[in-house]
Amino acid sequence: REQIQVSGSSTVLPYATIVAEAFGENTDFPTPVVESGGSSAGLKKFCEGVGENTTDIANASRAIKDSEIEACKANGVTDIMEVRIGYDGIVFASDIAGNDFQFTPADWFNALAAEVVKDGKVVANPHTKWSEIRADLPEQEILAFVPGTKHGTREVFEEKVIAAGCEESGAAEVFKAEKGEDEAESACMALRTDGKSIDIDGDYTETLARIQSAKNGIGIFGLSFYENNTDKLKVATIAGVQPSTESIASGEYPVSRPLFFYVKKQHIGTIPGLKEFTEFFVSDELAGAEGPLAAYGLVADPELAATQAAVADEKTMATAQ
Amino acid sequence: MSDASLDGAKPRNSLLVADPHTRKRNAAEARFRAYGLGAIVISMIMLVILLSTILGGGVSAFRQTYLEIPVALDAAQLDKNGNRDPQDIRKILTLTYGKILQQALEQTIADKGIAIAGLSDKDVTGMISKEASAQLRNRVLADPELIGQTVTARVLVNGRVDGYYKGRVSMESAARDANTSPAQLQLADALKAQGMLATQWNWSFLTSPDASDQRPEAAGVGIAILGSLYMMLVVLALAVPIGVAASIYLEEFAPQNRWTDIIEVNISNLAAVPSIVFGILGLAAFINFAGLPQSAPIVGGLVLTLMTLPTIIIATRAALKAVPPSIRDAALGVGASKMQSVFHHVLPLAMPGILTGTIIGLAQALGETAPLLLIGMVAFVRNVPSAPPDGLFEPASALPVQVYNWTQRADPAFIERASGAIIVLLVFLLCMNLLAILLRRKFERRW
Amino acid sequence: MNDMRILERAVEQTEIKISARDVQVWYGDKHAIKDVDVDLLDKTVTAFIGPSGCGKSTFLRCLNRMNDTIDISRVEGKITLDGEDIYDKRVDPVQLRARVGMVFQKPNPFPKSIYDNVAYGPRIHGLARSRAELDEIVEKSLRGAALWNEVKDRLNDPGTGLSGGQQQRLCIARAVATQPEVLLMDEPCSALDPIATSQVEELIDQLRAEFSVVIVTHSMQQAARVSQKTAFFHLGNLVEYGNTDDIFTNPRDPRTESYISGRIG
Amino acid sequence: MNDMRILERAVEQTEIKISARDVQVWYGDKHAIKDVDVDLLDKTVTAFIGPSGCGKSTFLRCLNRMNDTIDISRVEGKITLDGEDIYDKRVDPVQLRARVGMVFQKPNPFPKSIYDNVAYGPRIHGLARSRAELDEIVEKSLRGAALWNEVKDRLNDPGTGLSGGQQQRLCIARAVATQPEVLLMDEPCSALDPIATSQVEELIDQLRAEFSVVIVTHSMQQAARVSQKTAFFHLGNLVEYGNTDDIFTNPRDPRTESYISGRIG
Amino acid sequence: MPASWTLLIVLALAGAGYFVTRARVIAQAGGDVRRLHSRPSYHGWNAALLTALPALFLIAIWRFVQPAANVTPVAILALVLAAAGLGLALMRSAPGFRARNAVEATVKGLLILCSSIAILTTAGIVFSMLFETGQFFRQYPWHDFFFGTTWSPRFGGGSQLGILPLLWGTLYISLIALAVSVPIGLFAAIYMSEYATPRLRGVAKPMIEVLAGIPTIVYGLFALITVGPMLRDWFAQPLGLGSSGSSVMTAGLVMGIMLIPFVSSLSDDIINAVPQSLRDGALGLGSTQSETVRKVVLPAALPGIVGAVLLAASRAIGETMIVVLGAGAAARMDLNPFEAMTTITVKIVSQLTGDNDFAAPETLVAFALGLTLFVITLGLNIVALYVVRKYREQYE
Ligand SMILES: Nc1ncnc2c1ncn2[C@@H]1O[C@H](COP(=O)(O)OP(=O)(O)OP(=O)(O)O)[C@@H](O)[C@H]1O
Ligand SMILES: Nc1ncnc2c1ncn2[C@@H]1O[C@H](COP(=O)(O)OP(=O)(O)OP(=O)(O)O)[C@@H](O)[C@H]1O
Ligand SMILES: [Mg+2]
Ligand SMILES: [Mg+2]
Repeated sequence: REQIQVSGSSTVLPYATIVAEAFGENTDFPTPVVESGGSSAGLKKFCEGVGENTTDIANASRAIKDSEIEACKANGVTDIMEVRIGYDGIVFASDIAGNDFQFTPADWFNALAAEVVKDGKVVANPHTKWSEIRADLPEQEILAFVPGTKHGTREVFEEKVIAAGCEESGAAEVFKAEKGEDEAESACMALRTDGKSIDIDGDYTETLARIQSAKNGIGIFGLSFYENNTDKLKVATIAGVQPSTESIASGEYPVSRPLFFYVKKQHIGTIPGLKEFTEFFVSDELAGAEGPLAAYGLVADPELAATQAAVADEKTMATAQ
Repeated sequence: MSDASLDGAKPRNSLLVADPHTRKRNAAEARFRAYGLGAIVISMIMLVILLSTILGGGVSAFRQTYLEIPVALDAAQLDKNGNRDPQDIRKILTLTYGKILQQALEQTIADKGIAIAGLSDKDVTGMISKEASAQLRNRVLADPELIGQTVTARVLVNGRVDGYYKGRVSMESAARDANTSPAQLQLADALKAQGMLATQWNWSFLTSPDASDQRPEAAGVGIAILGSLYMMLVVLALAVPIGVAASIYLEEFAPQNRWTDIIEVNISNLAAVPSIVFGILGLAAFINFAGLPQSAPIVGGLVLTLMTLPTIIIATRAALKAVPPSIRDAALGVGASKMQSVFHHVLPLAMPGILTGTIIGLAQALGETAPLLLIGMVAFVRNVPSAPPDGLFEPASALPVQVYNWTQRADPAFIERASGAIIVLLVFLLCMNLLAILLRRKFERRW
Repeated sequence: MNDMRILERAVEQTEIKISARDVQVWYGDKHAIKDVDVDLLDKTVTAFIGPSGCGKSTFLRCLNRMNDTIDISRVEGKITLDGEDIYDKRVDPVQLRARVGMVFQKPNPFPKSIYDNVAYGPRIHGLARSRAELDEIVEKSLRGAALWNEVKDRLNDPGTGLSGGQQQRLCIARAVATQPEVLLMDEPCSALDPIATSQVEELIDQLRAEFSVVIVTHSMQQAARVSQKTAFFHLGNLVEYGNTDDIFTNPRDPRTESYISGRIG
Repeated sequence: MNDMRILERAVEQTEIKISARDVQVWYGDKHAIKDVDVDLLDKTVTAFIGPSGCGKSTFLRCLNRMNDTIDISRVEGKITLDGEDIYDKRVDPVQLRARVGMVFQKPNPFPKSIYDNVAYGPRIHGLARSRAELDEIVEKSLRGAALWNEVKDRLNDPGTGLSGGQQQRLCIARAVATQPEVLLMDEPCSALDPIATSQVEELIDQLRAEFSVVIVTHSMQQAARVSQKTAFFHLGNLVEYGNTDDIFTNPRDPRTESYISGRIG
Repeated sequence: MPASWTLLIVLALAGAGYFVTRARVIAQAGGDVRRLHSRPSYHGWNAALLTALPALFLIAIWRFVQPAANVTPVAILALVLAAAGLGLALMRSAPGFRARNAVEATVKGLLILCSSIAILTTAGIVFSMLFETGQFFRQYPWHDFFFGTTWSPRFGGGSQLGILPLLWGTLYISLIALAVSVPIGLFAAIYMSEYATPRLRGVAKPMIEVLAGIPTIVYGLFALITVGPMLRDWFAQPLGLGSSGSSVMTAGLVMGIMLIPFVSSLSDDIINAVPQSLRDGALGLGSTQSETVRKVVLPAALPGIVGAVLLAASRAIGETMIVVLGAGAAARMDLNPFEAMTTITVKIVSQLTGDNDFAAPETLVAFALGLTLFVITLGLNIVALYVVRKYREQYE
């Protein structure tokens, strides 16, 4: 096999293709083949074994799980290099012609949770308008397009927005008191199913299309997607912070997640250009704050230098641990 | 309808006026006919609506905006050692070429005396597609002697500017758009006025490979066409003969027993298996077990073959069943073997049904993405695969995959590309079906 | 059974049921029926005779517009039923065919049960008010077609599982069950044994009391036995038409004579 | 033409071509053929007569195993051709059918051209070495079946576009063209006019010189004219089998007598 | 590529075998082909098959068992095999040799082989999912899966993975899709085969077939952007049936459109194959054309039509994109057709292509869903087979 095979997350896909394209243009190696199919499928293929017909790199919008490392090991994939390429910001946006929103996580919890606390009591979520939650929010039907349960973004949304909002609003305390520790946690993250919160199993383009056919909807997007569609979408602030690569990199904007790729070290040397590609990916010219990836919406990793060093040393996860 | 009263002798009615019963039946007849016509009209209207949305959104993908500017290939930047050593020139990355192009554009703006209020550096840099620097680099690598000269470069412009000339982007939307600005569009207008910028027929959409998210203007369906073509070759070469053979066996030769019932149920059940499950099978059987390469049209073709087989078999069996037994008897009666009676008489009569199955099966196979997800064909591929048979084993994309990928991309310019790719896909399909349709017409007869 | 007795039955009827004038039929380029003029009488059995391929079936199919179903066939001329042009635009061929029934040359039972085959016509025309009435019609028709005894125990078996002659009788029963005014029968007895044949002939004779029957036959004896009028076709032409007695005893045209005496085919 | 002269043809042949012993046929539960024992002679025309539905076609289909194609039919007993059991496992029914040809009761031409219909058998059996030879076979067969004159100008027209009687003759020509040793003809003349009938009868007489012919017919006259041996079936039984002369002049079984004299059907 | 060279040589040998044997046997018969048991070309074919098949099978088996191994010895073995086959064929060729039977037996063998591919595929599908399904049921209780009425996978564990809402959605959407496509398709087929002029039919049929070739994403977007809002604004909201933009109805309708050609084209072929004599029989009794169609032609064409409908139903069950965009992703059990629901297939795809841990039940459930769906459709197909058997009307 001549070309590098990359598989995995569709969130990382755009960045990986930008890099692959540049790699193909600027080196004598063929352009790597970048598949998309989700982090899970990508890692699964990655862990299928070692050899020509297995992939070399798996993109993931989350860290690899221990169970997955085990599965990898069982198939002989023992030396895995973990590379963090940066962060993906998650933003709330609505139709450009609609109202402006300034949210707090608590607003989202109160809008979308299955059960909320009203006057100290746990009740099924009664809210139908944003203004019912907080008077200074616009009087607009609650309609949210949240990523479906297949998306990694959903996990981030549940943890960093809904669960955080649960704490922030004090509902967590009440839940704990009423249901106990374990139940409370899942009660905090359970979303309502009465059609106010709509799961999107497709991707951001679908969310965008849905907002265009239901103008009062608010969607959850990746930062890069929003940045490419600023003429159609209006972004909301969270806790008063406007999302941008800078505010996310600095940690001011709370909702983001790291993006990774995993390299099969056992293929370095047998697959031409694998090491070079990995280094190329994390080089300052590409993954740096001024590089094309950042221009496209990737939040550059402040610790990029450490990553570069680790890649140069071919540090595997085992050696790192 | 048995309520018409009738006493002994029938009244003798005129033929020219329908009696009530006949009128009722004729009304039913007319309704029935109207339903039929209505069904066809509905189908046609739907077809027209769908096609017009596709065409409306997609034909513009076949046109593209280009900018022609003189570019000074600065030797100091491109060949620092000055010895035109190809190795050294290779070391210069596209970034440098990007800068050169930017300088060239700035130079042009200055030369032509174009002054636009609020024109930022970013607007000027962003005007030219990132693809252009790669093209320029390749041009220089192919002919190092160009270094130091001033050449005329025909470069792609940014997707937003292109969209401006296709009506996708307006001054108002540009004002809100982070990736362009009214000033940039004004610059484009100014360049257009100078005759340097034009929207032209775009062959490269059909020939060039996919491009990354940052350069929608450069993305094409070349590799996808090849990949689909290769896969269809495999499907055609395998699914049709195997499907027809299997149907012939089951319908004409197999004894009627439990075993054939199992096979029969099995086949119709396979038709109901979601296509992605065939992807799971393909991954397990062809890649992990048989060791075929990933992302290769051969695997895609095999998976699609398995997926198409039930369709073809069901259609073929239905068609074989519909051939009257007297034809078989006639052949057997003159001493033809069962095999001969089938191949000489029954099969030709069943041909229309077989071809219909093929048309529908191939249409499905050609448009399918889900199973390709798992065998690595939903991928970003930029290297053109070679000719078959070797090319069958090299990575390629496919048309529906390209559509699927492009509809997921953030940049709205890809929507237009996706529609364009759908047009290509439909044209591809029509070409493929044309032969089948003509053949079918030849074989159709009533007896 | 094998006599050639020509019954001295008077042809009292003079009322014209079907009249054809200058009828031409083409199959593509082939001119299958040429200039046929004929008046078929009411309450009369008319026999069409003539060598195979001379156009008997074709002309028969013109009489209830069954030729419409053959793409390449084209009919010209004028055919009237009770004085009304059946090729008139306003005429509903369905109504026409309900009044002019047909038994085809090749038996074509529906792939349904024997009962349903016979009950088909009465059902669509609403001839029976109740199931019992329908049963009655079916039985009567099957009896008339001399099939009842053979199939009475298997009325629910498919009609396609019958022997050739049984299928033929089934088709006769099917046509009779719809009670048409004119019954066109294309070689209805070709696959029948002599007994069955004579039973069908009896049926035809009964039908004559009320209806008009046209029968195509290759058996001169049969024509002589059942028909009052005979038409002799040859190469698409109606050569001679007249009282059966006259045609068989005293043909005017030499071709008729040769055919009857077995010299031309 | 309409005589019932029974030819005084000597039945010299004694060589047995087909011999059936204790043959039973069931269609599902229906016992269609019961205990039939018969020896069909070589170079002889045997006529099967009997009322419609008595099992003539069924028995005929047993003789070249065409019954194999009917799912629900089941054959028992032993039938030999030239002493070899045709229901033996080693027997290739294809080869059997090439030797024992068949003309079906309902004409079933292939939806191909007239020429191809006739040429089909010779082609698959390799009976012609060249196109010219094939043309010759086709012409000879069509002439034999008395169809040549009617179709010689339209050999490339579809066989399904012929008249009923023409189709029947086409099927005869098709069967003859394969030159079988035994020819089974199920009512081959039912749709033919007297002249065509006599021509086909002549053909049968010619074939007898070399082959063995079995013909099902409802016409007693025809049986008398063409056959040397006659078998009378009734309700699935073979009632009587013997020289045609004897059967018609001096039937032994009362049922035969009644049938011939037209009393049972 | 030595493999392709071997292939070419084997095929060339087979071709040579055809001509040589054919010529030889003609010579043996002294030029009179009538003395042969089988036509000369059968002798030729026999030789060709005998030469090519064993060698090709060897190569194919080798390719599967030992994909990367050194091919030279195998290639040589294959060539030897081919040569041996050719020799055998030549040796056996004699006027009396039953070449036709030999060829037909071989062809029949090949036909059986082809039909067994269906069985192999089924076995492959079951095996490729069995292991993961087992894994799933080890981690998730089976009764919760089969009888659970909630579907809500979670990343952190504690998912509820009941199949019932998905099954309900699958059936509901498929039913609506069939309710659209079967009448329209059938009427279109009837019109094309019974009423339309050949010209209209020649145009309409291929045109309608284009509907089957339009990528499903186009239908999906059509559902999402056009049909969904339309149904919401014109039906759901005025009727007080909710205000969901995506609904079972939307997906069903749009999918129904896609499925029209499956029903219409196949049925049209089958209806067209019903012999004209049957129509004549009915018309001759004075039935209208529609009565002829309904009472005679359709029953006679029933098995084929049921096949076509089954095919359409199968596609409906297997469709993803239209459901995702048209019906949404919410797993819900509801009678209201204007509510969002989803299907098993959609969830198979989304769980398989999601971001979950690939060894967690949330991903493995896809396999369990797949296998369950497989069993369910198997049941439906058995019923369909039974129905067809019962009502089949065999003409002639
Ligand atoms: N396919 C079949 N299925 C069931 N019963 C059948 C089938 N074919 C024939 N039969 C029955 O078997 C009996 C004998 O039929 P057969 O066709 O042999 O009669 P036949 O003597 O040829 O009559 P005919 O002179 O009318 O052609 C009949 O009662 C008939 O109904
Ligand atoms: N569908 C058709 N297409 C073309 N030619 C046809 C068609 N039907 C009949 N013919 C031709 O028209 C002529 C008359 O046919 P017709 O069926 O009327 O003959 P017929 O008198 O009924 O003969 P038979 O006694 O053999 O049934 C014949 O030459 C026949 O070949
Ligand atoms: Mg006729
Ligand atoms: Mg019979």
